[in-house]
Amino acid sequence: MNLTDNMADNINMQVEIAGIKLKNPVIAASGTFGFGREYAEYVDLNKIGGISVKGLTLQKRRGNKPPRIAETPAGILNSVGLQNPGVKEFIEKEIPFLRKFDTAVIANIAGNTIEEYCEMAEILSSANIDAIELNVSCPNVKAGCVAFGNTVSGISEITRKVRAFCKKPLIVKLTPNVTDIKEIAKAAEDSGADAISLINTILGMAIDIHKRRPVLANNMGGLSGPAVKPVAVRMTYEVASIVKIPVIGMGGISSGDDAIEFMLAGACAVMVGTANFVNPEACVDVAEGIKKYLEKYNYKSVYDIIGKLELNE
Amino acid sequence: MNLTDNMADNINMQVEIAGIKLKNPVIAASGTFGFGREYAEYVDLNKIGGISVKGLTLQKRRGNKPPRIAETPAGILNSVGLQNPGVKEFIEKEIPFLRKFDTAVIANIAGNTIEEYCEMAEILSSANIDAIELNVSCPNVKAGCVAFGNTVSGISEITRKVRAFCKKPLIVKLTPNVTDIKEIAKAAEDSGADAISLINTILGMAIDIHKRRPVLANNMGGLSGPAVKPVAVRMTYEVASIVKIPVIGMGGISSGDDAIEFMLAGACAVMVGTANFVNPEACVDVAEGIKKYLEKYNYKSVYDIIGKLELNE
Amino acid sequence: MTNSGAQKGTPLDAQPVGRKGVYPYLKRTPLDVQFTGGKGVSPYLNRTPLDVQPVGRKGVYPVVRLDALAPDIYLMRIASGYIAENALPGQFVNIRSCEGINTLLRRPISILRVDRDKGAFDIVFQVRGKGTGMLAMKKAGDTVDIIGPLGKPFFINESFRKIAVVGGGIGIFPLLFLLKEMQSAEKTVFLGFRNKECIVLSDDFEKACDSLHIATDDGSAGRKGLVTGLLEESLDNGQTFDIIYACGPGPMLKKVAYLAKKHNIRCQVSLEQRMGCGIGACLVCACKTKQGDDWDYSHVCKDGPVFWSDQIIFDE
Amino acid sequence: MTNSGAQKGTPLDAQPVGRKGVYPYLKRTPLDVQFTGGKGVSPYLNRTPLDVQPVGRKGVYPVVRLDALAPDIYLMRIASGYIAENALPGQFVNIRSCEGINTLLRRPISILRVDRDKGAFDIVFQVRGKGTGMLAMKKAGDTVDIIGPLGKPFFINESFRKIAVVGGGIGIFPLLFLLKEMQSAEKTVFLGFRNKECIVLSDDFEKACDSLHIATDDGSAGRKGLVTGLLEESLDNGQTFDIIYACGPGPMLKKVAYLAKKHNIRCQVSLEQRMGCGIGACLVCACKTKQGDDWDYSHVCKDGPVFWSDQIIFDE
Ligand SMILES: Cc1cc2nc3c(=O)[nH]c(=O)nc-3n(C[C@H](O)[C@H](O)[C@H](O)COP(=O)(O)OP(=O)(O)OC[C@H]3O[C@@H](n4cnc5c(N)ncnc54)[C@H](O)[C@@H]3O)c2cc1C
Ligand SMILES: Cc1cc2nc3c(=O)[nH]c(=O)nc-3n(C[C@H](O)[C@H](O)[C@H](O)COP(=O)(O)OP(=O)(O)OC[C@H]3O[C@@H](n4cnc5c(N)ncnc54)[C@H](O)[C@@H]3O)c2cc1C
Ligand SMILES: Cc1cc2nc3c(=O)[nH]c(=O)nc-3n(C[C@H](O)[C@H](O)[C@H](O)COP(=O)(O)O)c2cc1C
Ligand SMILES: Cc1cc2nc3c(=O)[nH]c(=O)nc-3n(C[C@H](O)[C@H](O)[C@H](O)COP(=O)(O)O)c2cc1C
Ligand code: FES
Ligand code: FES
Repeated sequence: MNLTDNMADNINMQVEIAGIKLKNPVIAASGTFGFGREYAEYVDLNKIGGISVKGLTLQKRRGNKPPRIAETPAGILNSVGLQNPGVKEFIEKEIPFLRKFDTAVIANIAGNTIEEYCEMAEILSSANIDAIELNVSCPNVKAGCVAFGNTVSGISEITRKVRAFCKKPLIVKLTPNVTDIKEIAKAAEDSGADAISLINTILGMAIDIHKRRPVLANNMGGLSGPAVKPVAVRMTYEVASIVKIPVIGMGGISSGDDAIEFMLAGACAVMVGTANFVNPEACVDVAEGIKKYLEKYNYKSVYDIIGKLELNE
Repeated sequence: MNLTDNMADNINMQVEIAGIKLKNPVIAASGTFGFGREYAEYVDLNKIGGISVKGLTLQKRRGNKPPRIAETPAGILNSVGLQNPGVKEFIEKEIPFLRKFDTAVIANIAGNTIEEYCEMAEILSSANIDAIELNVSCPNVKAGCVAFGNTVSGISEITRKVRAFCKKPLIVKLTPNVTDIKEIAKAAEDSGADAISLINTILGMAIDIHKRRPVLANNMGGLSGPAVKPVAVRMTYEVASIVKIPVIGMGGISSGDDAIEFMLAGACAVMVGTANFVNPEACVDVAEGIKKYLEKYNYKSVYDIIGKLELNE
Repeated sequence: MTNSGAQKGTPLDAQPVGRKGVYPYLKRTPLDVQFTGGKGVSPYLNRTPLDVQPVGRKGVYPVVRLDALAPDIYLMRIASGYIAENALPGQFVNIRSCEGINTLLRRPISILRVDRDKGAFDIVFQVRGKGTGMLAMKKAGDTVDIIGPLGKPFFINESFRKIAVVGGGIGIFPLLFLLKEMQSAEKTVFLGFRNKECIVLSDDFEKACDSLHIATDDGSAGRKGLVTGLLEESLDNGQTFDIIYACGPGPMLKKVAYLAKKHNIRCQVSLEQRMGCGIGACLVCACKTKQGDDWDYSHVCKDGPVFWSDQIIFDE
Repeated sequence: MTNSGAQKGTPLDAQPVGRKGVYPYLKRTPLDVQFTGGKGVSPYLNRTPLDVQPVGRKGVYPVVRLDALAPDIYLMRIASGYIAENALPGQFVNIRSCEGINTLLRRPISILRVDRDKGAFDIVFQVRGKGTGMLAMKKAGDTVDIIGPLGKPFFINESFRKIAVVGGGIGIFPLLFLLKEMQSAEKTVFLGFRNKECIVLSDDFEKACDSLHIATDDGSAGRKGLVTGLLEESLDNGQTFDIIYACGPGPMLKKVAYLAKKHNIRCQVSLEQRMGCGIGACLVCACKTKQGDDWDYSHVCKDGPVFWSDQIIFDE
């Protein structure tokens, strides 16, 4: 072992979010990493800070018609529409598998009504998971969760009510499709969120000019990938500078350097989504990239950079 | 002249927006084409449908500190901050030059107060221009125009008041940084806008991880370029399907095919911004690309495709 | 109910769920094989692929050659001992067409054939858009970042004596590999193309089968009309097959499935759908399948691309 | 007030606003020249550049060669009769580092020198990020999409008998062209580098001047310390110059400007700033300049990159 290795080993990559200890600040983003299982042969799940599983609903959902994906400049649009086996099957079939690995498990949930959210939170409170992530912002489902994330009153109500049923750390995931992300984040914090994650996808559309129809069967979908990074960094900064609870940043992260932008902006942890499709090892690469950066600048812990952005002027 | 040329010549590229006849539906976007002058040696300005000049203010403005630009994945962030010589110098020095060319001239204006907007609209009403474009959405100026474009009441008030002073066709340019673009567009229409243009830039941030500071001296800036296209197409579709006045679409257009997406979504014309920096002939290339598409599918006029998107399902 | 292999209860077919199934072919699990010969050592070029150590089924491999077969149709030979040894007919590879962000997602392309001795495999692709366009600009010695082999292969059984293979357009490519691997059966092949210019690899197909029938839309080669017309005629003339394998456009597959059902022949079809991850995680590559009396979305990348035709609901 | 050329009222210098100024050098307007020799015909490679017909000052030209001069520093020779004939010292070209969207904006790079006989010019660039990284991967025969020559050149006057040239780091490159074009003057050159390994083109500079003085930060070559130290010493020792030309990092330029003012020598500096259009339209490349008693933002791409040092406000 040479000197560099030694130094790297001295770097503390651990972060704590709402009481959950992550071995490193990189979490696989919901909907892009299945239930971990699918990626297990490409990447050592033990090396990932956590996994936010595919968005769960109370009952099994089939999701939207295909095509469900379109490529756009430096991004993708998706309209999966929350296809998932339902929260109970998740608990029975997926948690036991996930628990074989030393990584935090976050259950991402979405409902058609606040009652559904509450019921899921209650069910999951006695499951072997580390935290619940409230998806109040999925743009791919017609009725339902969109409405909750768009207004201060919506986010307050859903956070407060779910909080009452939720015995696990509660992460509220925000939609970027709002005029003022700060007031939404503040409302979530004030209503009992233990942490905030952002951004979910930005509503977009791609048109097949030869068929003269939208590419996605669902017409619109959510934009993610490198294209959204500047918007995500901005919102992460805005939110982190106004709330006291931890912020998990995401949107277009595919390297350690990308992640550092979010952490300087105030994110305690990051999630990696679309990049997994391109590079199945993306989460580990991002974690290693963060470590390299810390090493280069002689930092001892990720906390040395979180929120350390200095504004110009 | 061969058969193809003949066919192309039969295609009617003209569009009419709020009474202004454009020889083709491609307009150079405000802030990216200076006052036309700078591009005159790269591209024949007579071949462009129109030019929306650099955003004007009542008094000369110096703009923001540099750096004012950052490159992001498939996009750029800018924070020029409306550097311009003021509306009077524009009228004296720039209009005479622009009028040497057979292209529509649109004066893009921004103010700190509604009164300033009104005063500029009044001054420009007797100038030799074809239309006024209200920039109610510039994210690069601290006080001022941001507020007007973000709320229904803001957009209604400014549109109504400026309308009273404006003898030229009035185009209201919308910001994408809102929860519901449809209600904003409707408010602009109801308050007297003759046309709507969208999208202005999306607020974003890029961080220099080595300096641990934002790249832009202004910290935040407006995102434009290919990255924003799916968001722009979606908003263009949403707005065009709810208002009766003409819609001018923009955001990430760099080819005829890109423009066709916006036109199918309902835009009567398009604006080309960031692409000019990469390819000074972008506006003409986009116009030619539109023509090629019409030719390929045997359309006789651009109106044959405007709003002709069929939704799935 | 119907005549699918699954219904007939072949244990090898009914059982594989996800990637843990045991396939008779090559006597090992197709997708979970240990990474062995692959370790990047390609006997073909006698050097290790550049850049990246292959992990799982991901590797960076050198392009051996790129040939234009027809306008916009290219054959690429790629050196990968790992894929050559492990690929099964019907499987695909998921290729990154470039580094950087000019295209983001990987492109799924079928494996045309493998050369196990030389540690290489071939793909044929049509330039459709940016991704395939960039692939077509690769040169020998360049590398490609590949995940594969992926997906469920065609069901092959030594008991099949007479098989029919039906391909349309760019759907013909996985079928050549299938023909090559089914040494003992009597193989009748029906291929459909738009016109004469679009016909590629007909010599290879000729050699790999017992009788080859070609149809073109405009009659510029072979029979004028649809390839399913050829199949239908042959079936109506009393031809029988133990199984029909098909790959091509949706309407063609639907018709083949219908004919197979009508003539009570088991049939497998290989589907296409836009993909995100290619490995079953993102759930974008949905296709409608029967689940008992109900239906559900299966996923082309991991439940397919090869399905029993009577499991597919072709209405989308 | 100060000693700027503008103040002294040289008509040639005061007058050029935008690109319509008449420069004595080469006896023609530097930026508005008719597109002549350029028409894409490059005698150097004896073929026309590919792809695009040059319009205005935009053209697609072949790379003749790419050489590594030092770690991360590359010299690229590009065939363009147009640029070779029309470029003036201090001007830059705005290069697209790739097609597609891996990088979007063009990168401004100074013209190192021109070879008018062969219809080619050279640039030297340091790999800093994605754009320069991709340029460094070009090969002879590849093409580059270029707008240029752009910007205001150095002010050259036959009456200058003794000149000083001060360069730091990657700022030295436009200075070589300047030295080559100023045949008659006595030329003293001061160059600063980080260390010995970073020194490039010192032979070329040696040949192009009368005396060359080098400083390195760590003393691994030449004098240890800043290049402005060398200049200061020389001035303090009573050396006089008709003009000082400088290009390099901001603090260096500020110091040179200060020394020039102190010793009452006219001085030109070449600035850098992030650019959008490169042609004066987008107004992003701002730099603070004096305007009478007030200040305003000028623009590096069209008002510069070369400015009279006493016009610049160095506080940003
Ligand atoms: C299992 C499978 C095997 C395939 N085998 C072959 C083959 O052997 N030879 C061949 O030429 N083509 C094959 N295809 C189709 C091939 O994947 C597409 O033609 C290719 O992805 C188009 O990419 P592009 O960038 O050129 O087109 P674009 O239209 O620019 O692609 C945009 C996006 O849509 C996706 N896409 C577009 N068309 C298709 C399609 N038909 N199927 C799936 N995704 C699509 C792309 O992957 C990309 O994500 C196969 C597809 C699948 C699903
Ligand atoms: C007039 C002028 C002449 C120049 N001449 C040379 C030269 O001869 N040799 C040389 O090596 N470099 C020169 N530079 C600097 C060169 O433009 C940058 O190093 C280069 O743009 C970096 O691009 P990148 O993609 O590698 O870096 P990135 O950091 O990835 O670039 C990101 C963005 O920032 C811009 N940028 C980054 N650094 C600079 C900079 N220093 N100046 C301007 N824009 C920057 C890029 O153009 C791009 O838009 C010159 C700059 C200017 C303005
Ligand atoms: C295919 C796909 C499916 C997704 N499904 C979910 C989901 O079920 N729940 C959720 O909260 N977010 C979902 N997301 C959003 C991501 O978790 C993430 O917020 C977004 O993609 C931005 O990150 P990225 O740019 O790294 O992908 C999904 C994203 C993609 C691309
Ligand atoms: C450098 C720059 C300056 C701009 N200045 C203005 C402006 O003054 N007024 C305005 O309404 N929009 C301004 N815009 C926004 C553009 O007009 C356009 O709305 C936006 O860039 C999206 O289009 P694009 O993606 O084609 O660039 C500016 C954009 C850029 C990149
Ligand atoms: S492509 Fe991701 S599940 Fe099939
Ligand atoms: S770069 Fe656009 S004005 Fe200078």
